[in-house]
Amino acid sequence: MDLIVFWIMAPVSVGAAVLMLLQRNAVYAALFLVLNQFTLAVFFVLLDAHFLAAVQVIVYAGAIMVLFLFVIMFLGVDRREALVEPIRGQRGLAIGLGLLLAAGVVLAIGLGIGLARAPGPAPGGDNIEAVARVLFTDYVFPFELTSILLIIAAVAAMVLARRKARGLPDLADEAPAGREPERVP
Amino acid sequence: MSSFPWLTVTVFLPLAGAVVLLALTPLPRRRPEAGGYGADDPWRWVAFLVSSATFVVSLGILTEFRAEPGFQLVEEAGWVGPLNIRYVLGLDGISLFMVLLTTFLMPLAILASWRVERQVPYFMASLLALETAMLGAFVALDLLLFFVFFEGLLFPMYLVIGIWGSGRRVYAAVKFFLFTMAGSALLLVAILFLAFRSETALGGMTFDLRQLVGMDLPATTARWLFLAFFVAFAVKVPLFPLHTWLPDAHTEAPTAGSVILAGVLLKLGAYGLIRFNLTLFPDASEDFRGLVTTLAVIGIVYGAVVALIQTDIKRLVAYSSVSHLGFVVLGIFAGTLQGMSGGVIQMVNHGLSTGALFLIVGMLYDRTHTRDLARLGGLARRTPVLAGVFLVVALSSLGLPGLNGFVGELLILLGTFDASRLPAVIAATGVVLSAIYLLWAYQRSMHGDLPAELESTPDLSGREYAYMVPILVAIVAIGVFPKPLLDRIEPAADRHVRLIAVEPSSADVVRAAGGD
Amino acid sequence: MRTPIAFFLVVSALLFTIGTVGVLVRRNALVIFMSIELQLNAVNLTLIAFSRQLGEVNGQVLAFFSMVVAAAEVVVGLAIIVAIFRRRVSANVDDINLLRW
Amino acid sequence: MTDLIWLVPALPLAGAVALLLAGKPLRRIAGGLASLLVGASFVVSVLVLIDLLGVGAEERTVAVKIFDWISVGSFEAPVELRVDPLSMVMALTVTGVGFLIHVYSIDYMHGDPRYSRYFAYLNLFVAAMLTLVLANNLVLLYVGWEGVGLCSYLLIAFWFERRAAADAGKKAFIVTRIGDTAMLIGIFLAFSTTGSVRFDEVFGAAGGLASGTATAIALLLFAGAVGKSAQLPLHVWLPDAMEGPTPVSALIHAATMVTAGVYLVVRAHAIFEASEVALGVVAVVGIVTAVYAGLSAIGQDDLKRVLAYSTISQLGYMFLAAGVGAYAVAIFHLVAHAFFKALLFLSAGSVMHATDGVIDVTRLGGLRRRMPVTAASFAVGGLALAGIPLLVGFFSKDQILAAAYEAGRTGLWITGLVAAFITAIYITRAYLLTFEGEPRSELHPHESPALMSVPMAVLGVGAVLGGLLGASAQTGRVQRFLGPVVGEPEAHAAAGALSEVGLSVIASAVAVGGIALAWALYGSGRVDWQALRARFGGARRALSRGFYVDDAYGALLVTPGKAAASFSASVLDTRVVDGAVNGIGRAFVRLAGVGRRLQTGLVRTYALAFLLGAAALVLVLVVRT
Repeated sequence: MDLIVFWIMAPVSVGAAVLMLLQRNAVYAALFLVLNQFTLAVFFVLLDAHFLAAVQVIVYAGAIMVLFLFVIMFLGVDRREALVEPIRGQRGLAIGLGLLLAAGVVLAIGLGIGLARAPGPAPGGDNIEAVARVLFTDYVFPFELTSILLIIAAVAAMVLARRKARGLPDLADEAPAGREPERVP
Repeated sequence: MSSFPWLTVTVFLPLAGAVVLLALTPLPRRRPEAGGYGADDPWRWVAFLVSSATFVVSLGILTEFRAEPGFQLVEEAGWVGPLNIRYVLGLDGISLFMVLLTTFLMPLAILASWRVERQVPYFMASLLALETAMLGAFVALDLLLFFVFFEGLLFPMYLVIGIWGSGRRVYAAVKFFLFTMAGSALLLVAILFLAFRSETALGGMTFDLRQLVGMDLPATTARWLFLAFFVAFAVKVPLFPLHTWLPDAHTEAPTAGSVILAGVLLKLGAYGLIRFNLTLFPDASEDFRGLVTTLAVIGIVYGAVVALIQTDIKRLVAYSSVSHLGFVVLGIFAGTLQGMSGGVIQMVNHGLSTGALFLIVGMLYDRTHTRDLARLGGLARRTPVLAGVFLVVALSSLGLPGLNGFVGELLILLGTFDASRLPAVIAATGVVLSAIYLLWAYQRSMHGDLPAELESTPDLSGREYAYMVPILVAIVAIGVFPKPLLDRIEPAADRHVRLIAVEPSSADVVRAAGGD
Repeated sequence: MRTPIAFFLVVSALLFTIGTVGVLVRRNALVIFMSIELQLNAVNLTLIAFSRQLGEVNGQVLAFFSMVVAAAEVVVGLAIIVAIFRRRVSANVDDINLLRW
Repeated sequence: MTDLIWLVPALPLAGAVALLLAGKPLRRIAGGLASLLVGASFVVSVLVLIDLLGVGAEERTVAVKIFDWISVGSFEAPVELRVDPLSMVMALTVTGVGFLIHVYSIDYMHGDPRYSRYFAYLNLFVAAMLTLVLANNLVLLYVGWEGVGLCSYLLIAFWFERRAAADAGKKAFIVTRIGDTAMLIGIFLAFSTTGSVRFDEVFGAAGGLASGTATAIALLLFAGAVGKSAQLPLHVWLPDAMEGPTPVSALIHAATMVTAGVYLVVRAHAIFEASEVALGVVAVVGIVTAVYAGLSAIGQDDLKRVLAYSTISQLGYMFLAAGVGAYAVAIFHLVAHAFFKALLFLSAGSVMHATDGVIDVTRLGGLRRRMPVTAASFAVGGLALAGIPLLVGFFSKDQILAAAYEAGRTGLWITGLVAAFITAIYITRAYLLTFEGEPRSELHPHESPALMSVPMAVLGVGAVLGGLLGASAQTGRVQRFLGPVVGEPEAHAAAGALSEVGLSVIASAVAVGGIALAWALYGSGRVDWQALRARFGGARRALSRGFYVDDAYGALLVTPGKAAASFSASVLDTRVVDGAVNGIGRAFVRLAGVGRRLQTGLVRTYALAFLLGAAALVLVLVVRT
């Protein structure tokens, strides 16, 4: 059962990732990424990480990807990327080196732990409880720190993205009139 | 010994001030419409008060100091444990006056930059950060800690020259930066080499100067290390032929930058020669004495000769620094107590008189908007006080007895003469030349006909009095009664001289013979 | 039969590589960003797989933190993209090459 | 009272400080205050002198230490004053003449915009000069030495709006500093070989010095004296120094500062005597200068420049005396010269005051009728200078010539007589052209006010009666007083065939002859001196330019020096030294030019490099396991 789910999900996952890469339109790319993330959530379940599976769906596939889509819309939906690669050798080298990297990692996994080795026994008890216990005892301080990180990030985003700041020259305003953002109808 | 961490407080107070200044940056300006910063904006006052407070604290060091040869007020703490890099501060009679000179000049330099209008908070913060770095370098006893401070001062100085300078400021700043960086790269390598060496030689890696002193080095190794340290410090001093960054940096830097550069930064080179080259490699110092002395003498004469025909008064003063610092190095490497004491006190004197000369050049420039001597003249009639101040400072710089410059020059030449006569005799021509170029500069700016456009030049303002009077007082006080300084310098100088002076000087021989 | 951990790791490696290639070949800043997310997710998968292999939850906690950081990063990164877009009217990273010699 | 000797330099110093700092509020009383302080200094000196006379001749040397100044290791240079007959004679001369000149200046400088500043400098000068003569070690002496040089600079360039004055001041300072630096090296050598700079120890050790070392020290010190006392070849600054106010010329460039060199040689005579050649050099330089400057004086048309060259010439006389070992006589001539030369200068100043600055003798004439006091003063001073019997100059000059003769240096004696002859000519010429004959231009001179006349009268009395103090080289009061310091005057060593009286007669005859000749040329009216001027124009120009020594310096030293300096600055420094550095820099720039092509600015290129690294790392990892 386990293995069947995996073998269904793995091609879907990799395929979604590849398709994401091939989309010229950012919206489609985002949607394929969402699909990919759902498959990852399934993998998490298979690995008995129920809590993270939920987080993956809610935070990643939900919140973050919505943010992406929002920005895509904001910047204009139907901007298309040109297919011509301006940097000579970039595409070939990238794919070649990428394959090399993948091969290397797979080889390392094979050499390191063996491809067919069965996993250890599943931990008993409630995964959510276990995670919570560790998170709020051993890692409570980093956990609190993340809240600060998020606040800073939120503030930073506001500062960076706001249109006009008091006392500071507005970046957009300084641009010459002819370079106002042109919105494609 | 008192438990109060005098040195740490002195060193880091300015840095704290700089942080406060930066934090205060968003304070409203009083005259935002003018585009610049108004005269009564708070940042200048904050900077001035912080640097003055630092001076007051450093006076505390003076009261705690005893006239003994060793390091005092030592503070130690761990820093980078695995490498045994430690936070060790301490000072002796040599560094004491360097610290005092720094803390003394900084408030005056800040007062002198009241007219800086661009980016005032950042300017002041740079100056204060610079002060911390300089002070730290003077009191650090851990080699790596010293290096951190030594390098740390490059950046604020680079900013000060590059942002608030004049004319070709970026060129000058980059030149300054590259020269000193090139030297300190060698310094870092040499420090690391020493530390790794200590792991086997002393049974544990250390960067502590006091422990490294006792390390035995093969003669050849010591010579190479000496050269590495020497190049780093010779650039800073600067010794001929590594001096060419100095006229550019001095000329383009803003007044405060020139004052600090001439007054303190150059001393760091000479200080490093004493503190590290002589202390760590006494035998190699002995071997290279001839070379160093030759370079110093060339620097003295060469700097003076080139100064003779400068028409830019700031460049003239800059070249005079090359000449005067040659005296300092000459004294340090004379191998006599008089030479060493003279070298140290001359560092203080040069800081005061050349610092003051740059302040005066700044005042002249503020009034006339030119540094070209050909366009100045006759100002003594309109500005008698400025002329008088200029004259006193120029006389101090050319070594008139009764003013501070004489004490140092006399001791240096005397000490050098006692050890080796020819260098002293050649160096003495520098005394004549300095009279020529300084009086020439004075005459060209103050005497003769007054150009029509300078007819309404104002004399000193209250603020200008405030920063010139302390320097003048110090100039006269050291000239008339140098004993308090000499008494404190002498034990430390003696300790260093003993490292390199194998045979007693001829005067001492005579004296000993007479005593029998 | 339980799926061997190595399978997950291999999938993770593939996803990571795809993400890497995406970063390299795409020019739309947003898509590059998505590729980076893909890489992050791949790493999360690895973390959780190892966590499962070792039978403890520390790896999951680490993955959790990585998600938080990723969230923060996305927020700031997107803000930067928006700011750049305002200024240069482009989301093409090849247009942003001020930082060269 | 001796302990209060520090008051002597301190009082004028206090005056200088007060006037410098508070010149404006003190403006009205500046002159009075300054004169008063110098007068007080004089009184203290007199009291110390009385103390000194009260003790035995051998106990008349007292050292008063005031504070430690510079002391490092074995080197000690305290601020220590020396009270002995020599220093007291000098101190009395300085304060006495100084006081009179201060008083004279009150009226002379009246109305000058920098009135307070003038008196501040003058007071500072007196303080420095007193430090010089009272110092008990070479370094403190050097302090005074440089101090007077500074004041000389300040006062010569006092009217700095005039370029000539500013240049002259600078020249004076720099030329004397050349000598000073040599002297400084002499001090170092003395310290290096004797282990001290205190007079007692240095001079005490002089006898034990190797002859070469003693010569070196002596000649180096003498180089300082040559600079300060304007002897050949460093005399060029003194004639130019006449750009300063005339009382300054009287005080600094006639009575006191320029005599410091003589004082130094006398003070350090032990070292000079330890050397075989030093004294000879002193005597020869002195006599050559005396003749040279006397000839130059004949060619001067500017009254003050006549007096300047005259001063140089008389200083040469003093060095001659010192060079033949007649130290007391040298000092006596110094004192005598201070009186009559100050008198001459003050008279010249009086003329300037009356003629609104016209001082060219070819444009003056006939002033005696308008200014009888001034004319009489000048006449007395001139006669004293020429060495007419019973005036002070007669005794001192006569003793110098006698000393040279008795030392067996007949050549020096004869040359000295020539110099005396020339002296009589030029001073008579100056007097006749200025005060006698018909006025040669439309001037309306008037006699000077009392504050100027009285000091002149006092100095005149001194010039007349001064001889009483030192009528004979053996028995004169001054000479005997100085005896313990400079060695007792030697008993009459009749080395030559002529008796002392005979020598005096010859010297007097020479002086009278000179005066007669000058009168014949310039006063009798029988010779048209203006025609002579035109006829011997070349010779006159050579004389008036001091045989072109100054011009030679300009052509041989200053111009090439400037060229060398500008070569150093513009070629050597920027091209060679900085050029080497820039060359290295350029090489790196070229290298970097290749490397920086990698920095495309494209993020994706960088990321590719990133990936390259990552892949390489993974491969390494795999291969190793």
